[in-house]
Amino acid sequence: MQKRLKEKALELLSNCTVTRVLGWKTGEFFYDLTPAVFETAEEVEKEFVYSGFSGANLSKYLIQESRKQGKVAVFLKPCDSYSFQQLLKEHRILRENVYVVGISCNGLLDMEKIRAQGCEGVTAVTEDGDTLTVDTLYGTTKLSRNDCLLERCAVCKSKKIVAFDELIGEQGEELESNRFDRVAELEAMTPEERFAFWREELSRCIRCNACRNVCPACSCEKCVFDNEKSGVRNKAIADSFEENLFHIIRAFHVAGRCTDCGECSRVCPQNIPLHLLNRKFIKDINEFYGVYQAGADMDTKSPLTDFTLDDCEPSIVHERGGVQG
Amino acid sequence: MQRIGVFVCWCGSNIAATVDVEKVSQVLAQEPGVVFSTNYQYMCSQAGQEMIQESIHKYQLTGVVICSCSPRMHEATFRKTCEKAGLNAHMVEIANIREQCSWIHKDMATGTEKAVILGRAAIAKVHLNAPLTAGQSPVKKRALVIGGGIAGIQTALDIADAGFDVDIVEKQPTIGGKMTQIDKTFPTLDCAACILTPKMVDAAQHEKIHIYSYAEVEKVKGFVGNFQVTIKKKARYVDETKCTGCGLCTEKCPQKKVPNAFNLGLDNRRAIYIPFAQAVPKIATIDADYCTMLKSGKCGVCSKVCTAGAIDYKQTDTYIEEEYGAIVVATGFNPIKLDKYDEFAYSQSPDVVTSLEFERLMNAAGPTGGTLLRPSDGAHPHTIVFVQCVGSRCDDEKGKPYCSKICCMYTAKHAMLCREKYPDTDVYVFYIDVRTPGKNFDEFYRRAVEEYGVHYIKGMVGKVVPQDGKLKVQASDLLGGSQLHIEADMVVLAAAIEPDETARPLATMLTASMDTNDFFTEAHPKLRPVESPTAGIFLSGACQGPKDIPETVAQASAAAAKVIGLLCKDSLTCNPCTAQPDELMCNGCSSCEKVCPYGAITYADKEFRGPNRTTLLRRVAQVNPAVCQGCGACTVACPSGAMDLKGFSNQQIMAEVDAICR
Amino acid sequence: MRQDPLIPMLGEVTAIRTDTPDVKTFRVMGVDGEKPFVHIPGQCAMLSMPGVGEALFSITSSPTEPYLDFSIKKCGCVTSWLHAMEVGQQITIRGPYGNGFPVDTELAGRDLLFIAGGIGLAPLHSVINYCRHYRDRYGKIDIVYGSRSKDDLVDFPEIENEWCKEAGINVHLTIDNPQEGWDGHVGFVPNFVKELAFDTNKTVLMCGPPIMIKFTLAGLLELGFSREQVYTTMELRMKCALGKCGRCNIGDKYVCKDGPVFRLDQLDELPDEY
Amino acid sequence: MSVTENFKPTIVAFCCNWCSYAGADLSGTNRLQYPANVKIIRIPCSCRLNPMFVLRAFQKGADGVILCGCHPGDCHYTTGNYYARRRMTLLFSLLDFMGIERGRTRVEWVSAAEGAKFAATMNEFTETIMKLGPNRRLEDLRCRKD
Amino acid sequence: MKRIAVENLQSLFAAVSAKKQLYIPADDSAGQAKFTLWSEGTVLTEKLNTVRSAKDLFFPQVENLVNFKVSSKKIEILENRDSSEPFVVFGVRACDCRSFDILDTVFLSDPVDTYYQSRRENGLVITLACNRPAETCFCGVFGIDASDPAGDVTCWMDKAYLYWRANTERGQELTKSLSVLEDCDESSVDAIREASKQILQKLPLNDLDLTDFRENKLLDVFNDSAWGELSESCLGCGTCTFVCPTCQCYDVQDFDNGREVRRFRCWDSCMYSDFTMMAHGTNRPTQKERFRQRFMHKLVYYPNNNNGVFGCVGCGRCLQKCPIHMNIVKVTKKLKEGMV
Repeated sequence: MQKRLKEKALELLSNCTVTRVLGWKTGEFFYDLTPAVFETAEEVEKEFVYSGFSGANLSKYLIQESRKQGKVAVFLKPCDSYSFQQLLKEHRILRENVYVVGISCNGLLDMEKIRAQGCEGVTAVTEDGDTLTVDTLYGTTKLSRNDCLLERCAVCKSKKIVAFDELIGEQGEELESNRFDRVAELEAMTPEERFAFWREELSRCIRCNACRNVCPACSCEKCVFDNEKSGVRNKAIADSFEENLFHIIRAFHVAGRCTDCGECSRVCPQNIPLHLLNRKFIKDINEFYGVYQAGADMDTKSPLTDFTLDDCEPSIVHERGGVQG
Repeated sequence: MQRIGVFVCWCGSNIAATVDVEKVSQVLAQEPGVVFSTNYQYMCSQAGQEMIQESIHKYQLTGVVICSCSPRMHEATFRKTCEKAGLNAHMVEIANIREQCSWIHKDMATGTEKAVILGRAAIAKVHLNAPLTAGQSPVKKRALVIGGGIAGIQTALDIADAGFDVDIVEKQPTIGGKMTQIDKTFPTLDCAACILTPKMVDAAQHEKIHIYSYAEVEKVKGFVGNFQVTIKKKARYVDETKCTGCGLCTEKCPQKKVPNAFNLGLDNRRAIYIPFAQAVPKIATIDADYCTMLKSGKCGVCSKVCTAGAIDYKQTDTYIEEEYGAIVVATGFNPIKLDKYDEFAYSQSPDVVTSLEFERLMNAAGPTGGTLLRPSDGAHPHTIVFVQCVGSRCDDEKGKPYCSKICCMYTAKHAMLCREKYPDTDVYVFYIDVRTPGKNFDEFYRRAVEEYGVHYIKGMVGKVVPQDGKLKVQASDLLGGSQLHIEADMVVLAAAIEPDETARPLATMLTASMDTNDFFTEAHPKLRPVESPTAGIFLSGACQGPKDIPETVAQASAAAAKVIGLLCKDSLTCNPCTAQPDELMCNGCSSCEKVCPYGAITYADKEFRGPNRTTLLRRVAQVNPAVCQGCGACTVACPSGAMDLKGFSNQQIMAEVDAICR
Repeated sequence: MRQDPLIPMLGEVTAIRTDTPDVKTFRVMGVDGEKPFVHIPGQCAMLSMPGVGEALFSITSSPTEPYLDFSIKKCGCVTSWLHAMEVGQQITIRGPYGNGFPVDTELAGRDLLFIAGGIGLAPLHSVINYCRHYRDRYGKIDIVYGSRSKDDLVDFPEIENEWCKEAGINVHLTIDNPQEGWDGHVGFVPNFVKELAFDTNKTVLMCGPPIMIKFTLAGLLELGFSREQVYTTMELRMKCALGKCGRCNIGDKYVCKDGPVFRLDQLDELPDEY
Repeated sequence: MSVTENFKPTIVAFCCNWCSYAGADLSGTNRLQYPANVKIIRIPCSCRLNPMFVLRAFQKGADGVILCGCHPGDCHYTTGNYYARRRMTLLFSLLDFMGIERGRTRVEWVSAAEGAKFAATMNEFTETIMKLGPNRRLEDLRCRKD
Repeated sequence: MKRIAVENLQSLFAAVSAKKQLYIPADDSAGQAKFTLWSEGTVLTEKLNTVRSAKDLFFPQVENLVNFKVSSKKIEILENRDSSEPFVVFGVRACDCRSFDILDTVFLSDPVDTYYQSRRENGLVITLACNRPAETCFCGVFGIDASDPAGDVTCWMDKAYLYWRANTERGQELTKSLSVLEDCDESSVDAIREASKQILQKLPLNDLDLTDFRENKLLDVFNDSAWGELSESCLGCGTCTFVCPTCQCYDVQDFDNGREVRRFRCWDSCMYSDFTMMAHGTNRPTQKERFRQRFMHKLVYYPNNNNGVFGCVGCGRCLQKCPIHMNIVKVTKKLKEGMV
């Protein structure tokens, strides 16, 4: 795959289809790839990497990149293509300045999960089918690849690339996913348990804003939380309330726009399962207003900018049963 | 920092009885920015208003908080007051300490505490208020009247007489409405047709009036002064421009078994018809449900007999788009369906009729030619029982909770006419109460009882059983304390009236509000009875509530006066509380555009200063302040908070929240 | 309790003077009626209204006065609040911060040339009056002051009635555009400075908008001044004013601690990030 | 559920200007009683209610927040309450998901004619909040009045 | 030197905890280590280091400074300082321990930050030597010996024992009061240290050489053309600054609860777009300037003002946590390419 992508990047640059290529750049180690813009064949040859650690969703960079001079090529994995299309829908990306190379995907790896399985001082990971061979400063271990997938890949919702100019690899299908299982599990808990769960999770938040800044849906020119004029600027986690506020409002602002790309949870330094908040919204939207996948197409109205005359009442939340807390 | 004046109103004892106004003004004086605080007996009085104006000058106030009755009551008053003193009208906030405080709390301490909090919230809001100036939007000098009954006709005539164009949209093939079906009118007993038909003709001939008969309102967009209405002209399969109304077709049509709606199905008409002789416009209409030509393609008789060549089987619904400055709703009423009233045997015996059916049976142009005959056997009825309040003033699901208002009088009329025409008939009227407030109404009723010998019995009819060609009426006489059994030939039910079924969807289109009974809500029950709360929508006739003809006509003219007042203006002052995007924060994502009910939001590509002397081209939202009505849907749809609402800004509302929760 | 330098003391605004449409001068005293602290000309203080914010302002008054004055231009949240307040309002104050001008060392005995534009007079005002007070310690004093219009000259009465009339002080005023009732010089400060063709033996103290500084400096260099002769004062976002919060650095120097007064040759060694 | 003694809940009622605020006025005009804990904030339409305001109220010490708007179909602005309905449904569901008591938030459609319904709703809602006790799960400790 | 059997660690913690609050690195619900107030059942983590550094205990993310009560024209200043009690932090790694020196130069230089000062005075640091450093560790570059960290007390651990050496008077005082510790020979830890050194030498980032940064001119580094490329994908989040043991930028904010105004300070990040925002703009308008500020501060500005000591301790947290994997190692290597 790496070879095909590299060749494609070189081809697009050399035949002047594009002036820049957005991809992933090699790091100090095998896993610390950085999204980067490549302008020359030399850079591509030397530094372009595509591997199981090319997790970063590049679509958000296109908001800026598509507004620069010349056309930019971008490599989008299936879930990235949903983010891309959603941004197109919101007029954030200038489509004509982007050349999209869709790339099929068989799941990406999560270094945190590899470390969590007791691998310290990891120096190399080799993939061999379903097995990962992990070399560390302290020896070699074998792990099941499935156990090391990013959360979003473990519950992959779609292998379909929804927007592209060209494909590398096979076009995939939407998948039956059990991505809502964890949400359902939480729903089945008592409110006290749920409260305790989220308190524990959110109390770890350090308000680094990584979730927000990486999120393709959180692409506001100026976030309300950074805006003194909004009256709700909040920078610190001076109180547990502010942790709640930030994450509730963030989830609400991306509701109906979040494609469930999972970047928020991937980048959270505190491993807070932030995607669960977004997924709760997606699950509710699916249940209340019919199945909706943000970014799946260019036309369908987002559920929060739409309605039907016989939508359920907010009291459905009270009526859905369960013990009151 | 604003310089705020606080004015606490006693409203006589309305507020002062449960709110310590002195204390409220003292406590609020301590709030930041408050430079003057006082209380007075009636702030809305001349003296009160002058006090406010003097204080504005004396203390150089930049903001005013008035703790008084609901802003729905006097906000406009106080804004004007302050404006005259040189303060922007939108620097005034009202703390509602009457309707939402003194009137709902009995305890002085509680009321006072709450009044202080409400005052604080208003002060907190004023701190963030900014002067607002309203824009202007032009007025389209044309009115639409929906419904061509007496209400609609009167309104249209009055508006047209003032020199403005008016269109009437009537869903029936003819205008005239319910009044065309009525025989005589109370309390004068003059003939309905004699007074109505000239008006119908006037309307038809008026150069400023255009009648869209057999038409419905399909879509309404826009706002006061600038409504865009789509009118659907239903296919009547007759070319209106050619039909002379000779009526030959209606005689030759072989399809004779069509229930005559005009006579409430008491007789039959042809598939092509003119509802009645004086119909306006007098144009034939083909009833597509019955016409064999339209259903099976075989027949074509009417087409053959029509010398004008007006028949057009291929006609389709057509749509007309027109712009209006004002819309008058005159959709009228209908008697309720009585299928739920089995006890009165309405669906079992043809001799149990509604009052409106009875009206047709008495009418010279009716199915019986004006001779009162039993529908079942055509015999002359000797005993007639009138039952009042069928479905009116009802607690249960079947009927209506309200009084239908007109039944007492028309029943008296019916009873009186029966006795006059057929003195041999026994006439019984069962009533709960007889309500006759109106000029010459009670006299009229007393004549029925005293001069015409109508038997008025206070009591309820429990059951009507058809038996051996008679109707056995079981009833209780509440005053006599006895059970009555009457063998009647006819039973006449004074069915409750309800708004026309087209009113509800129309209200949705017009964004006009309705009460739970589907009557249109007036902007103020006493002071603005002919206006809907939605600007530019006016109410005429029974669509607003049950009323008789004189009332209807009065309201129709009143509505017309309001419309004329509106159309006289060349432009309207827009709502200054409009949405406003902060272009620097706008993402251009279109979320706001999608939720705007008025299409007030568009987008423009604009250049902005980027960092390091660069320029950035960005798509940003633009709000048309003439179109924006200030609902605020966009402000919440906007994720970046770039869209805010003037007068109800995020910061203002949050300041109120803060003050209340403090 | 150990009093932390971040904890301010209470002050009271005892007088407010409206200088221009957007500049007011506030006199701040301690609640005990005493001057809150003693400062060096060019130093700053943190003024704050709790709930509104805290901001750093140059002290306008001379240390020789028994009060602290601040000439403040309305531009942001805190300044708007200050402009809206009335006499008798308490605020909080902490300071003094920064290095100040080297009035008793490098400037002593020198001929001084003050160049100010608009609100840039505020920090220099303190020095000017200090020098006037210890007049014998300094040589000739020239003051070039310009603003958009006559109405935008901060504290014009004092300039006109005191500075202009004092022996040994030459005041050169200019406004950007001609105006009725103004018979003085019209034109921008940089050109005016060039026109005045000062002796190059003077030490220059300059404060004003960046664009003015840039062009005036070019003019001075043209006249033969060296960068070592020119002092200016900087303004950047500050929170602590103690050299700790990490905001106001230009390169390895903190404006709040190592500045705000810099000699131009010192600034040359720092990144152009201000 | 323990009820804190002398618990005086703060309840914020956001009312749309056209129906519910008028409904509240009507309940006043009819002298229908409801607890003084309820404080009304007038907004032009139920769709003006930003979830941020709901959270802000809880932050600053509200124990319950209720939104009243025109009945679906009766919105003065045609569609506002439909959007509000979706927004609040999803917001309430998320709050529930995070373990915040469901009873603390509510939406009720109150027309200008329903003064009695307004009063009854406020009585009922206040009772619910009394039972739930002080808001402890979505409060800002810095705002607690102790 | 003292020691205690690993299986008795809990009794050591209990004994320390009986005297002062004790923080140890323990796993949180996400399985990452965090300095946690010890109570019965809190178990020492197996992880090399905590996500948030030990600076949290001395310079917490949020702390109250003072309260104000404002009424009309009057202001009242109310004490609202978070009380600081004596505490012990156990398990600080060598890198974090060094970071205290760096924080000290900022907070304890005149004028002294008394909030930090009182926590430093109250806090007793027990370090723990590293046995299994990670591939991201590069403390050696800064002359830190992870096998023999500083602190009031230094500990080593092998499978059997925790070894304990008091370095300071305060450390000795604590040691004396802990009867659960038994004496042992100084040489007991030699093997551990040796094993640790072996690993430390093999660390992939050991070869990082920063001397160029001392020798190059500030302006040359500042104006290096590589900054644009290095910062192009930076998200502008604060992860690096918040997990960094030496980042100490803060913000002072007011919170008005309607009755009083609470002035607090909280961590801030020079990576944030509003960090230097003023009414009329910011002097660091793009992410490039903000990104450059952070690294210039650590690699040039701080050393310039502090005898060449770098503002980095090589803990490797930013290497592990940066969402886009940009970090000080990549930055230095890239910049060195352009240096002479």
